[in-house]
Amino acid sequence: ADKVTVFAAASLTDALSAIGKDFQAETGKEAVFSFAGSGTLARQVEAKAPADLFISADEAWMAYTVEKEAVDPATVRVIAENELVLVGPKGAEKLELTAEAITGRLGDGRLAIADPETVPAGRYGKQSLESTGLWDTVSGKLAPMENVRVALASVARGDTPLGIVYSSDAFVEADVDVLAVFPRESHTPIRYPAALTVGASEGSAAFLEYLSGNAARKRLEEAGFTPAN
Amino acid sequence: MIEVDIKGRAGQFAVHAQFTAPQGVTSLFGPSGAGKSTVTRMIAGLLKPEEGRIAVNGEVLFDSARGIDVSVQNRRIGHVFQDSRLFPHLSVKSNLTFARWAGRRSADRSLTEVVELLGIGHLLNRKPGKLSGGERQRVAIGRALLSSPRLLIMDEPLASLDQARKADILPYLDRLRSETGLPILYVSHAMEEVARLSQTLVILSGGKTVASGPVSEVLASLDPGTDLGGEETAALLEGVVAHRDEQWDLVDVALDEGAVIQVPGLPASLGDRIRLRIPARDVSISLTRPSGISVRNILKAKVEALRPLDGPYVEVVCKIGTQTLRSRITRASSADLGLAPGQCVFLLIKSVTIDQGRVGPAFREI
Amino acid sequence: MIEVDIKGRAGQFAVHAQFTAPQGVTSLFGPSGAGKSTVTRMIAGLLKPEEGRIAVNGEVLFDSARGIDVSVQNRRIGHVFQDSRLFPHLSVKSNLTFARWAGRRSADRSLTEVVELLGIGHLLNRKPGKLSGGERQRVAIGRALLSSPRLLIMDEPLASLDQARKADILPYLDRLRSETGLPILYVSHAMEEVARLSQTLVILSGGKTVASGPVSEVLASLDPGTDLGGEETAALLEGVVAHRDEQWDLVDVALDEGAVIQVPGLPASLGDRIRLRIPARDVSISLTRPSGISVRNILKAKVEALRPLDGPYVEVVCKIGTQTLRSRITRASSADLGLAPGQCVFLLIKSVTIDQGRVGPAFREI
Amino acid sequence: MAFFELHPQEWEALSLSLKVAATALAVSLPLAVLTGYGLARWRFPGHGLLNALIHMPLVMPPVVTGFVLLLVFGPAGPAGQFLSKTFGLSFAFNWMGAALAAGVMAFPLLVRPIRLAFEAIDPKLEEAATSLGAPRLITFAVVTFPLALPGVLGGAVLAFAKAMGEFGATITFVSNIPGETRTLALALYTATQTPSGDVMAFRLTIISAAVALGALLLSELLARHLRRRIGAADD
Amino acid sequence: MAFFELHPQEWEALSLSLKVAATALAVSLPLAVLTGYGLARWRFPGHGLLNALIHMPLVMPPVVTGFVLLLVFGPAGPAGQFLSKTFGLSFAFNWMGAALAAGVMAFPLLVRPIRLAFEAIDPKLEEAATSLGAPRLITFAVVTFPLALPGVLGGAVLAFAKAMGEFGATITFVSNIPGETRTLALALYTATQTPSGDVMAFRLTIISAAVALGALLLSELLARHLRRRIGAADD
Ligand SMILES: Nc1ncnc2c1ncn2[C@@H]1O[C@H](COP(=O)(O)OP(=O)(O)OP(=O)(O)O)[C@@H](O)[C@H]1O
Ligand SMILES: Nc1ncnc2c1ncn2[C@@H]1O[C@H](COP(=O)(O)OP(=O)(O)OP(=O)(O)O)[C@@H](O)[C@H]1O
Ligand code: MOO
Ligand SMILES: [Mg+2]
Ligand SMILES: [Mg+2]
Repeated sequence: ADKVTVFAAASLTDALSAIGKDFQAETGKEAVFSFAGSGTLARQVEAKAPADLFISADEAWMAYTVEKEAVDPATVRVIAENELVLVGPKGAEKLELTAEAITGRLGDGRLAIADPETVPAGRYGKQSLESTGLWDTVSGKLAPMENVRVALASVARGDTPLGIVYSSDAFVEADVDVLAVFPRESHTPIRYPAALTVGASEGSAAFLEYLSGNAARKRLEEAGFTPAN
Repeated sequence: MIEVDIKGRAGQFAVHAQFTAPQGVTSLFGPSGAGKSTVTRMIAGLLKPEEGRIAVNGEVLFDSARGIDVSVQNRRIGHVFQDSRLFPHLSVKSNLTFARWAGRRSADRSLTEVVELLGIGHLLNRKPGKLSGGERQRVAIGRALLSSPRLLIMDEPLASLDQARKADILPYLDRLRSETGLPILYVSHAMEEVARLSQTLVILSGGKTVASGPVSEVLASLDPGTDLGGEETAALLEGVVAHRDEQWDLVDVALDEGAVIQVPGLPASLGDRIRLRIPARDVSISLTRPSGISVRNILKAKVEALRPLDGPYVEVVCKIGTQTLRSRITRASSADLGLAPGQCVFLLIKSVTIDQGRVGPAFREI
Repeated sequence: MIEVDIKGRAGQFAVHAQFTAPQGVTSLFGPSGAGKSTVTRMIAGLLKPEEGRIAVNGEVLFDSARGIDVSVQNRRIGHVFQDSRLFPHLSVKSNLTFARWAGRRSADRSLTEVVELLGIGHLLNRKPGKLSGGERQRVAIGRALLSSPRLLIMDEPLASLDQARKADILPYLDRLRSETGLPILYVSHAMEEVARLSQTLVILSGGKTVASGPVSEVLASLDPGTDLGGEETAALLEGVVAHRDEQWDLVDVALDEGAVIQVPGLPASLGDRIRLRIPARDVSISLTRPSGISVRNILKAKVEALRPLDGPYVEVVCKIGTQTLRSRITRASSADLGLAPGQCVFLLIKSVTIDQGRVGPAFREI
Repeated sequence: MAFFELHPQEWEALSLSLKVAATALAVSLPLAVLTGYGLARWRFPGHGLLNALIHMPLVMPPVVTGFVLLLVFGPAGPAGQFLSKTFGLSFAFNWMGAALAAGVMAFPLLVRPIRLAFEAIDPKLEEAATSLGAPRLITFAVVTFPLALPGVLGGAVLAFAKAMGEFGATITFVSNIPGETRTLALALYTATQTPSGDVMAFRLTIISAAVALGALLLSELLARHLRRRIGAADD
Repeated sequence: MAFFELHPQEWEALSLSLKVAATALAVSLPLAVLTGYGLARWRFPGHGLLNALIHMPLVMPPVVTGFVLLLVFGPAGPAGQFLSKTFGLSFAFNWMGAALAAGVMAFPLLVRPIRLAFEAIDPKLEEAATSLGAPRLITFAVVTFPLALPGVLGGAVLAFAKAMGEFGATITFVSNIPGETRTLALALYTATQTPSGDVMAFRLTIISAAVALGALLLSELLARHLRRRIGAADD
């Protein structure tokens, strides 16, 4: 086939779109992306969606598809990593990751975060808050959002004074500044695993390979991700 | 021929109707709320009787005993509803021809003829919404006429029509009946219309048929005050057209008893059997045969009975041979003339007051 | 007192109505589609005339020149619509009392009285949906009567009512008018009702008032064949109650010219001014004064004109003093009697055929 | 047996959903009746525009509507600031915001049947009421509105169902805060987004279905009662 | 000027949306008319249940409906396998699946006004038609249905709008594949997922709004025409 269908987590929209264009220019093969939440995509892959590749925003949903025998476990590989940051509106002062500092900055407002129960970004955020001892302080002041973008936008617009987002998100949003970075060890590693589905067409592996190539790594970096080693 | 013997109910209202009507026009008469519309609904198949039998021209439409219940659609009954029930989204013309294009009924009468009769030519392209009351009713009549019915049910069809229009439509119904033998079930409050038009009279009261039969018999048997809701009494005389005077446009009707009544402007041919309705209030009594008077019909008769009525009136029942005539005069006059049963008198009937009801040959055969 | 002088249109239909009616009942008469309902809609304020003026009892309801246009709500017109327009979701009782509880109109007539008059007591708790045609109309009349109107508009209110019911309601309207002075605008096709009930007659045709004025004058001036849609001609005689014969229940009405007409069963008192409607077809002509006859009213008169009518008839216009009486007889009889203008004849009027129309004192003052 | 007992969070979500949907319906109903009547009976400039505006939340993906709500009624939005300053009224991340989102999303479903119902009423009945002296408002209250009631009820059923199920605009506008804005629909979504959430999702589906069934049956009963009142049958 | 020209992907999304919504409407309309008529006129066991079932997609979060569709009509689902084996019909991750999702979601919005319209028709007119010899089906076609048309149109407007805007069930059932299932609504979502997508999102919003406005104005014109036909005015 001269087309690769990729089901990819929505947070990778920008980076993957660019990579897809490069890929086509280079190989003449088109990469078609279906961007949605990782959970939605995982279930669709499970339901035998015509996807060649599945790229999840976390390892849990990849594990799910492996367990359901929807992807080829041998092909699972991490293509990118990410960091978790605390953001505030443009020009806001840097912040210590302490309870007083955060509650002080929040005031009456809420802390925007992707939904800790449904969205991977939220899950990491909760882990970090717990391991930094902030959870008890802020758990009542969270504004869990449908996805990271909404959380980001709400900070950018000033609806919420603070938000927890990926560094990749903060990187491209001009209206927010990163106020603090959560320590790497405060959450399980944020990894974007990719794998070929069990029904992947021939030649799809080429794109999976391409994702780990230099050109792709550059694109991922441009979008604020940390390319996997 | 309509045979009806049904029991049933509409909500709380119980109906028990029983009558047989030979060919011709059958009138359903009774006060408001007597159940006239309910009975017509049952005959049309729109309301199912609990038990009984309905047949038109020998064809059984409903028979609870035999499990027959012909569908509304197949009863072929042209129904002029009391509320006209025109289709609001269709033009007058589409309403009129509805039975043809939607019911696949054959066209046994021409649209032009019906439209002309009813004077609705200028309305054909309008929607029924803004028609006047009488216009609506005329369209409804036309729609039923054009449905090639085997029975025409007309529920107070002329109530909102003016005299001229009525005078156009009544003879047409008459002709329809006599030419096509189409039985008509006619609901009306107007005794004049009823007597003029119908052969059979069915009187309904409280959901029950209190009387039914040939118009003359029913009218003769009834107490006008209560049964007819205060309507006037009349007698019906039958005879044969014996002579036509073309110069004066008069017709001589020879009663079976030999007496002759002159009727003006009657479109009947020699030998036709004719029925004349003579309201009691139009009959005067004279002890001697007057002369030099415009009254043309002066019949010799015998007083049979004097029946005092409400108020200052008395009804004088007279016999001309076997036929009965009634005269309604004041008690004062009766006393002045010294009327008594057995007495011979002269009855004066103004020719112009005679209602004309042509009786077709079909009626004779019954 | 109703003053109407309006121009306007309903859709394509142009209306130009112009009439003044003194207190009492004013009848709007005309064939179907003449614009009667349209004119009532304009008077009620439901349709705005393009120009003109409407006043009731001196109160201006509409005046395009002065920019007056009283709202429908404030016109206080009791409107009995041709289609009854009952509120389907309200009980009959709530419909009847609607003007009181929703319109805050005062109660100047008792519910019980109206309900009894109309015979709708057993319907009070029902919904209008399944009422019979006549029942609906009666409720609509009751609703209008109970709205304490300053003008009652009745658009063919009695069309679907039986004789007995009509006979109950007409005198009530009569009483209403004479006791409360409530003006009534009455739309009807039945000349009998019109003549009996009304003081003023307005004839509409093609949207225009072709005649209006006191009933007797309008009736006398009209060509019955065309203007009244084939309705029968009648003459109106006026006179004063001169004598009451209690024994025979007869009343002598002395015409202004000295002649006397005896009328049975008339609920009038001595001195009352009375109007009698005498249809032409009920008047016979004799060359000599007959005797021994039940006909009580034999009036000497002078033939003024002979007017040939359609068909075999001729209308003989006679004068009794200044008053006109008409007789409709066959051409044959006219020839037989050798009638000619100027001739003296005797007119025979059966007492029982006389329609009774009481004329209240108000009428006299005009 | 334990399967049939509601967990505390389920109770919480259920009662919150009912509160949100009921509030949304109660507040938007009068507005919808007014709008439906206006659209049915009045011709005014902007008629088509108003109609289009009302339908927008249907055409836009709910998330976009949620965003717009956030832009306008959020703590930083102009309406949000005005309302909170003037009336101390805040829609930010609380159940009232959820009700606002549900109300806005359900509004077109409410207005359309109401408008149709008003259009179907014979103005002749209103004429009759007016000629009997009833002022406009009274005529509306005792004639027009009762006759439109089946349509209003029909719209209310749709709107209530929608308000119960509204998800996208709600989660975007007021987020998914347990006890505050996590309605049944959001809880159900939450369950589906967790690899292990299937049982939970199933339970919540059953609960939602049961509530919907109850509401619908109730509305059917009401509708039948109404039809009887209008005289499809006597007493 | 270039701002007003549609990009190829926008064209793609727009035409796909129109195709999806039109198909959804065309297929579900006859079914909705039948259902609406049945619910309005027939009493049968399961009446309440059918009614509840139809409203389910409103009450459930769209995502759940999407999941259910995936389970039933997906390539691995029972209905999906049956249809693809017997008729070669597949709803899996293609535009027909998007139409199915849109149709299911829009169905209650379609049925309710239609049902109300049928309920409002005076059965006496149908009686008259039958007594004039019209068979049931013809009576329905020339009397009942034309009289219900304003309601049908009203429902169709709601349903079309909903089908244009449907997002949750669609992305869940058929994913977000450009050219195949990425409708305007999904494209709009995708744009919001891209930090650089604001302009794009704005443009798509405008396009959606314009389409909706067009559809609504068209429906208003049609409705006015209908009302005229029924005789609110002559000719
Ligand atoms: N809105 C309208 N548009 C067009 N024509 C109309 C409209 N309203 C009334 N008409 C026409 O005007 C004429 C007069 O109508 P109207 O209802 O006043 O008649 P009417 O005298 O009351 O007749 P009827 O005795 O049959 O009730 C009729 O031909 C009718 O069709
Ligand atoms: N479905 C129903 N439920 C309850 N009562 C009914 C129903 N249908 C008719 N009635 C009652 O039955 C009686 C007879 O009604 P019907 O319509 O047959 O009278 P009608 O003789 O045609 O009177 P009209 O001359 O006034 O039209 C009325 O009192 C009416 O209210
Ligand atoms: O795109 Mo995700 O599933 O927000 O992390
Ligand atoms: Mg009747
Ligand atoms: Mg009229």
